[in-house]
Amino acid sequence: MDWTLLGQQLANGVVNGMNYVLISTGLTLVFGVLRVINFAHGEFYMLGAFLTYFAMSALGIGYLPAVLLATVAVGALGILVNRLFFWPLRKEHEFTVLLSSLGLALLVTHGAELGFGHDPKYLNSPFTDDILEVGTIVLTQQRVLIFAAAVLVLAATYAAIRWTTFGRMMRATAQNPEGAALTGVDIRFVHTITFVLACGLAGLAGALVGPVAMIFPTVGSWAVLKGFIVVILGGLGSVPGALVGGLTLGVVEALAGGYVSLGFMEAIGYAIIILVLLWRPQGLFGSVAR
Amino acid sequence: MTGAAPLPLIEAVDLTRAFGGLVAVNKVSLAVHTGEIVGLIGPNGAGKTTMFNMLAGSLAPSAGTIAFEGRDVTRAPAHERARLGIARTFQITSVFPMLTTRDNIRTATYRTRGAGWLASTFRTAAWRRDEAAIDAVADEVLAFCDLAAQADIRADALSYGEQRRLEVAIALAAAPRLLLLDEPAAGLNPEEGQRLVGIIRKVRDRGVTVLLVEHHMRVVMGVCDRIVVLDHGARIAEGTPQEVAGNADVVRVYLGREQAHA
Amino acid sequence: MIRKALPFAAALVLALLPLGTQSTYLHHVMVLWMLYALLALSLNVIIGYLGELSFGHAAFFGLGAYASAILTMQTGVPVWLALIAAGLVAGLFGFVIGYVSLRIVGPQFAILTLGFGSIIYTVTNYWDDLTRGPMGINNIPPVTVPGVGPLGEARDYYFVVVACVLAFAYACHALMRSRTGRAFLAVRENAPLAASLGIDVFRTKLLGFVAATVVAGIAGGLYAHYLRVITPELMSLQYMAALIIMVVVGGRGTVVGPILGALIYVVLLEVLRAFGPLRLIVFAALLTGSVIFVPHGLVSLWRPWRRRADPAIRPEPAP
Amino acid sequence: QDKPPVKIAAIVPQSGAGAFDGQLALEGMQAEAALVNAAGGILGGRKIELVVYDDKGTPEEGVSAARRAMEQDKVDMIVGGWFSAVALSMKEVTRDKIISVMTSSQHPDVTAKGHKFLFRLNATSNMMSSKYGQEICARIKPKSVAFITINDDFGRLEVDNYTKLLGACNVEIKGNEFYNRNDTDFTVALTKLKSLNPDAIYVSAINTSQGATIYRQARQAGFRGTLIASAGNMNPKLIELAGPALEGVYSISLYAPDSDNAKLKAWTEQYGKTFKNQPAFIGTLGAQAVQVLAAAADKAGTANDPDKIAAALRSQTWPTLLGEIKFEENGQALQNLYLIRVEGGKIVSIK
Amino acid sequence: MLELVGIDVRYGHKRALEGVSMRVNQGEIVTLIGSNGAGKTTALKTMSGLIRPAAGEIRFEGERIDRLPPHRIIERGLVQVPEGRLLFPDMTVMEHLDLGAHRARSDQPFSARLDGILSLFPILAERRAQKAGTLSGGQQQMLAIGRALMAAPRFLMLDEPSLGLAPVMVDLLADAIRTMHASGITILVVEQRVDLALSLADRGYVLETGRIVIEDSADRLLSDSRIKSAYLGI
Ligand SMILES: Nc1ncnc2c1ncn2[C@@H]1O[C@H](COP(=O)(O)OP(=O)(O)OP(=O)(O)O)[C@@H](O)[C@H]1O
Ligand SMILES: Nc1ncnc2c1ncn2[C@@H]1O[C@H](COP(=O)(O)OP(=O)(O)OP(=O)(O)O)[C@@H](O)[C@H]1O
Ligand SMILES: CC(C)C[C@H](N)C(=O)O
Ligand SMILES: [Mg+2]
Ligand SMILES: [Mg+2]
Repeated sequence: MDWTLLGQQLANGVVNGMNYVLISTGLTLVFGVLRVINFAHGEFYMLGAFLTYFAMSALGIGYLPAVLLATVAVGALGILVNRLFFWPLRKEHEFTVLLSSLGLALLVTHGAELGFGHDPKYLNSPFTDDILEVGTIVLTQQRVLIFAAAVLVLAATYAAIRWTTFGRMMRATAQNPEGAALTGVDIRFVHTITFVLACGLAGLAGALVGPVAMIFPTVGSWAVLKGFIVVILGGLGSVPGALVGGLTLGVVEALAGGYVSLGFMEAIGYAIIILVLLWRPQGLFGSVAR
Repeated sequence: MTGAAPLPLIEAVDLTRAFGGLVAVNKVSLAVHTGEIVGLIGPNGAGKTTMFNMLAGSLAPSAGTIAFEGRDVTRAPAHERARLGIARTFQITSVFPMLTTRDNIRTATYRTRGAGWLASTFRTAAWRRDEAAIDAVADEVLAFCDLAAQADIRADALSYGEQRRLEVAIALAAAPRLLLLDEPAAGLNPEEGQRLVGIIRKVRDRGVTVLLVEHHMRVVMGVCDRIVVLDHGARIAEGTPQEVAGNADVVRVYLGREQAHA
Repeated sequence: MIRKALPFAAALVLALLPLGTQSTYLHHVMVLWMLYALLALSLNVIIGYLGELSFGHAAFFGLGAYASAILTMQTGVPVWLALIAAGLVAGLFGFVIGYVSLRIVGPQFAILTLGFGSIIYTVTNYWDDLTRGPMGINNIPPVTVPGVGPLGEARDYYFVVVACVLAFAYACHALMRSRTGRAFLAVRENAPLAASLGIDVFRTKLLGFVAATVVAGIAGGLYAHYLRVITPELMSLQYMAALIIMVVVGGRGTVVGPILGALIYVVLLEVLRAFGPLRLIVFAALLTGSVIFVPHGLVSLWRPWRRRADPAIRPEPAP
Repeated sequence: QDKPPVKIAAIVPQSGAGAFDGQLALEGMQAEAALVNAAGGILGGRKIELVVYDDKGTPEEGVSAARRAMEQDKVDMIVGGWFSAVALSMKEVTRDKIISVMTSSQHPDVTAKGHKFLFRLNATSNMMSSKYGQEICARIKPKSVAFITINDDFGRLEVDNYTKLLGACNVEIKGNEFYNRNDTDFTVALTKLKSLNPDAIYVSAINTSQGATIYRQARQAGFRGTLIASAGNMNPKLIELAGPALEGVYSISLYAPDSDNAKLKAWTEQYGKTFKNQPAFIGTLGAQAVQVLAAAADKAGTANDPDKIAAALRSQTWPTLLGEIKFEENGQALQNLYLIRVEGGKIVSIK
Repeated sequence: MLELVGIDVRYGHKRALEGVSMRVNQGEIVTLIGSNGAGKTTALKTMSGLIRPAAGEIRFEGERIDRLPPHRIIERGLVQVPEGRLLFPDMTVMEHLDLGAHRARSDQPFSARLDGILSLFPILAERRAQKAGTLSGGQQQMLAIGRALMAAPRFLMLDEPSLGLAPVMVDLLADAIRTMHASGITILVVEQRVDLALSLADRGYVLETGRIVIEDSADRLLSDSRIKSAYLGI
């Protein structure tokens, strides 16, 4: 057994898992409130990456301020998106809402293809190419940054949902919107803020993960799928679930890719998820009663 | 009919169910004989619904056994018990929301009637006969439960009381042998409650056995042959309505001022 | 009277559609429409009747296509037999996958099917010796009708496919008027209540799921022998999304809806070519527009016209 | 000027993973068509009109597009087949019906099992690898090599070929990892390859964005050995995206940007006027397709008699922006192959 | 205090309320009687802002509220115990009570209100951490009432509050309603136990298929023969 390699692959998996965590946190929030998988989530990830890119190239600002700007901008976009695509459908069947999000996803992707061009872009973060060697393990600074940011964001989100009235309002809205309204919850406000948070988180994920590979208008579809899997694996609507689910998926994939076959990496990831769900249908952190 | 100890239609022995540390039903034995109307009453949280869920098969008991006509059904899933002839209503209203009232009732005939897909594809005579029979059942039950005017309205558009009646209608359409009713009179006014009493009696006259959970004392006292009282998961009294209404424990933990009306 | 005659008239028009044009390309589009319609109808059994979301349906389509192509090309079985086998292979997978996953409902079920679908996709992609991997299989033999010869022309093929669609559409229609169909809806609407009425929820779902996968497999076979080239991309998520669009935009849980949805999908993309690079944007905009303004599917536009009692009453939205 | 245009179908990937490469290809065709049209068109003044179709990089869509082109839009000739998988299927629908020029696809079967109206511009994988294999052994001289290849017919063939060719000159083959067309992160695979300690990693990529990511991530994973780029993948965008990771990397191509071919210069100038991308190999192939088709149609005196045009195409050597080109009987083109290298952020050809 | 003028409500093209006018004065207990499907719940939901009337006006303390969203109405002290409980199945008893209080405007501190409710329904104190979805039917009803009371209502609307409660609990509830009334809360109660409702109320309205058909004092309604036969089953 090559321990160095194992250590490196585990590190790759954990860091990659954190990407997933960052992506899926927002997705799980929206699911928590709307009971719907937002297929357009990945597009906000994509927009986060592109806005960072354009902020840097057009405004000439540095990477970190650009990340901040993009996160805020994409978050603000959440208000509009909720108003146009989700709020009007809040009483419709979940499949209808799902389709609306699918339509939104197509709209944004193809709009981006037209607006940003097909050519892949490289989001130039000062941390991407700098290698950090910890013992025998090699990581880029960017990946360490992603890890740190994810931990912070996650802790903040978790605290906000677990211990604030707003978190309670969110959960109430999710479980019984009419009951929530009669308890004085401003449902519309809850929806809006949830979207702002979710879009902002997706945007942040895009801005941070973007530099790891190339960015192009269809990167989002990849992101939403992984996010979707993590959300279900961890338990719908659960933030700690997103953490554990994301890390699990990351590590499983790294080990599967590293020791079995890269081509089967995803398939093995899926196989593990299937096993977990058959054992615990509600996901690792999901609650049984629905 | 005069056998020394006729086999009960359903018999639960030492039925127990715990949720974590809470024992919701504690060693309760209960037998209901064919043709009886038995009431199950008790304060809120006494374990009545839990008992029902175990009898109908939607909740597994922690201990104890259930026999239907002498056959052990303790582990049988809900749908199998339904096929034996156990129908139930739910305490928290439960209908098919997107189907019309009539379709709700038509669906409920599943156990006894209806031809399969192939028959309907080729519109066989059997299929036509069956569909006609189902329509007849639906009409009858609609009239019986006073829902004819709502027949073509989607169930989720019914008012609360109408939905409660629809639930009873669904259970009736299933042509059960044992009917478990969980608070059927909730949401009905006294006059409607009296009509329900009439319906339950008529159902019994057709040979259906009824086990009834209800907090409306006029309904319970008016229709039951025998009443079993639960408190904190245990049986505290049993007897005729008069006996139970006169039981001091029952008055204290359950009836309160109602005793006067009973 | 008109209500009774209308479906027959529509079926007749559908059956004779290709006679209306000489354009072989339009015939081709019509065949694609019908193939998608068959597929969408089968997915509708799961989405519309059972009320579950399956992200794996395209995989069964692909399984059918591969099974039929490989059988005809490597063992030389006649195409019609291979088509039946395609249905059986897909149905067998459907049975196994349904058996392990149908005890789970909702989004978790959707993810399970996505997982199984992806695994099938990956294996197809890598099992080079059997499937020729990502390069796909081409030169698949066409359907041959004894006495007529191979159906090379799209127009001739159309009649085969439209017959399948009409037969399956009628079967769905009949299903909904049978005890089995009522059990499907009962399970969709309220599983505990359905169980309390004697319906075996799991078996009912499994039945519907397997039936849907069998039809998807046959559709896959028909597709393979028509287009004569297949690749693992058949099983990709894009296809899946397209299918869901067809079913939901057309109107889930109806017979006409998925057929209409397939028409909209196929024809709209053709018509929108006029928009050049804006094509997909316009498409997406129309899609979202239809979802938001006609949330119950295009078939729901038809209902008021028929002046049926409006069953879909929603509580007035809170402000 | 009311002569009907000559319609050439351009079937390129416009969406999906190959969208950018499809765009480069299409731009190449458009620039050349503009040149031809500006010079008065062909066949006594008929303009070339490109009818564009999206094949999404998939065979099914390619087949549908070809059908539409032939049956509905009645184009005169077809240019397509950027990816081998698409070319292999598309040639079956166009078989014996219409002049089809396959461009960058490299799979030998495209022409080995082609048809009388089918031509292919790019060299086959076998032709490429036998030349590149020699160069690798002679110039790069790695002691050992590991591959990271795309899992498709193109990638699979590459591994087979180089395993044989490099093995023959005693390069040790340390391993191979296949990746999928939609993958975006390669760290796990590269970590594994790096741990095998090869002298060089051979990167077989067919689209720009995956290519760029692999080169960068190879360095980010701490691999310090030589990188070798597969044939046909090198373009200015890739260099821009991959940055320093690509410096000094070799590849092989029909296109040497530093060539002094006059036709190439004209095209490059035209391209620069219209498009903001840098001209790339894949675009030159598009241009070459338009160029030879225009010339052959002129020579045959017709735009829609495939027999005559095919005969014309086979009849002579054609001067093009990539130099002289000649078609074998099976439609396979024979043309110059250059060894190229990235130096100072530019692609230069090595003599 | 609350006044409805000519309220029309439609579900699709079905009219659920037609020209309903009624008023509840400060300090009163008023009851709304009607058989199933008469439109009682619809009326209460309209007052709470869950449903928008197609015509008519609703005024609360002189101000129009029929265009306000529910949370704005609750802030004014108009609180409803909904029919069918509408709890949050995955949230605990305490979380319900907390959330119920989040828009309360009251001089009474949170803990005082909480104590009041927990002593009214001791089982809720015992089950603080239990999820609402696992409570028994009657316990859920108590929680729904408790949640509404946490909002410190000045005007309380009860939609079938006795639903699913055991007789002893109904007695307690009746006492509680009287106590609340005595402490100055105005109350509108919809109740199928018409006898109980009329014994509590000062006045009553009778709703039939969407229209108010009778309005009178509770005593007179109790002795009205129409009421007796149609609603009391006597
Ligand atoms: N899933 C569960 N988890 C924990 N406790 C439960 C669960 N289900 C029921 N209980 C508890 O078990 C006890 C019995 O509940 P049950 O629903 O049987 O009461 P009930 O007699 O029907 O009361 P009611 O008249 O109020 O409907 C209650 O205290 C309830 O809180
Ligand atoms: N969402 C809806 N869509 C259509 N019709 C509805 C809807 N909700 C209620 N209705 C209809 O409006 C009428 C009034 O209903 P409402 O719920 O107000 O009655 P209610 O007086 O509260 O009856 P109950 O005593 O049974 O609760 C009923 O006929 C009902 O069928
Ligand atoms: C663009 C090229 C690199 C395509 C590749 N040669 C193929 O055959 O698929
Ligand atoms: Mg109960
Ligand atoms: Mg009501």
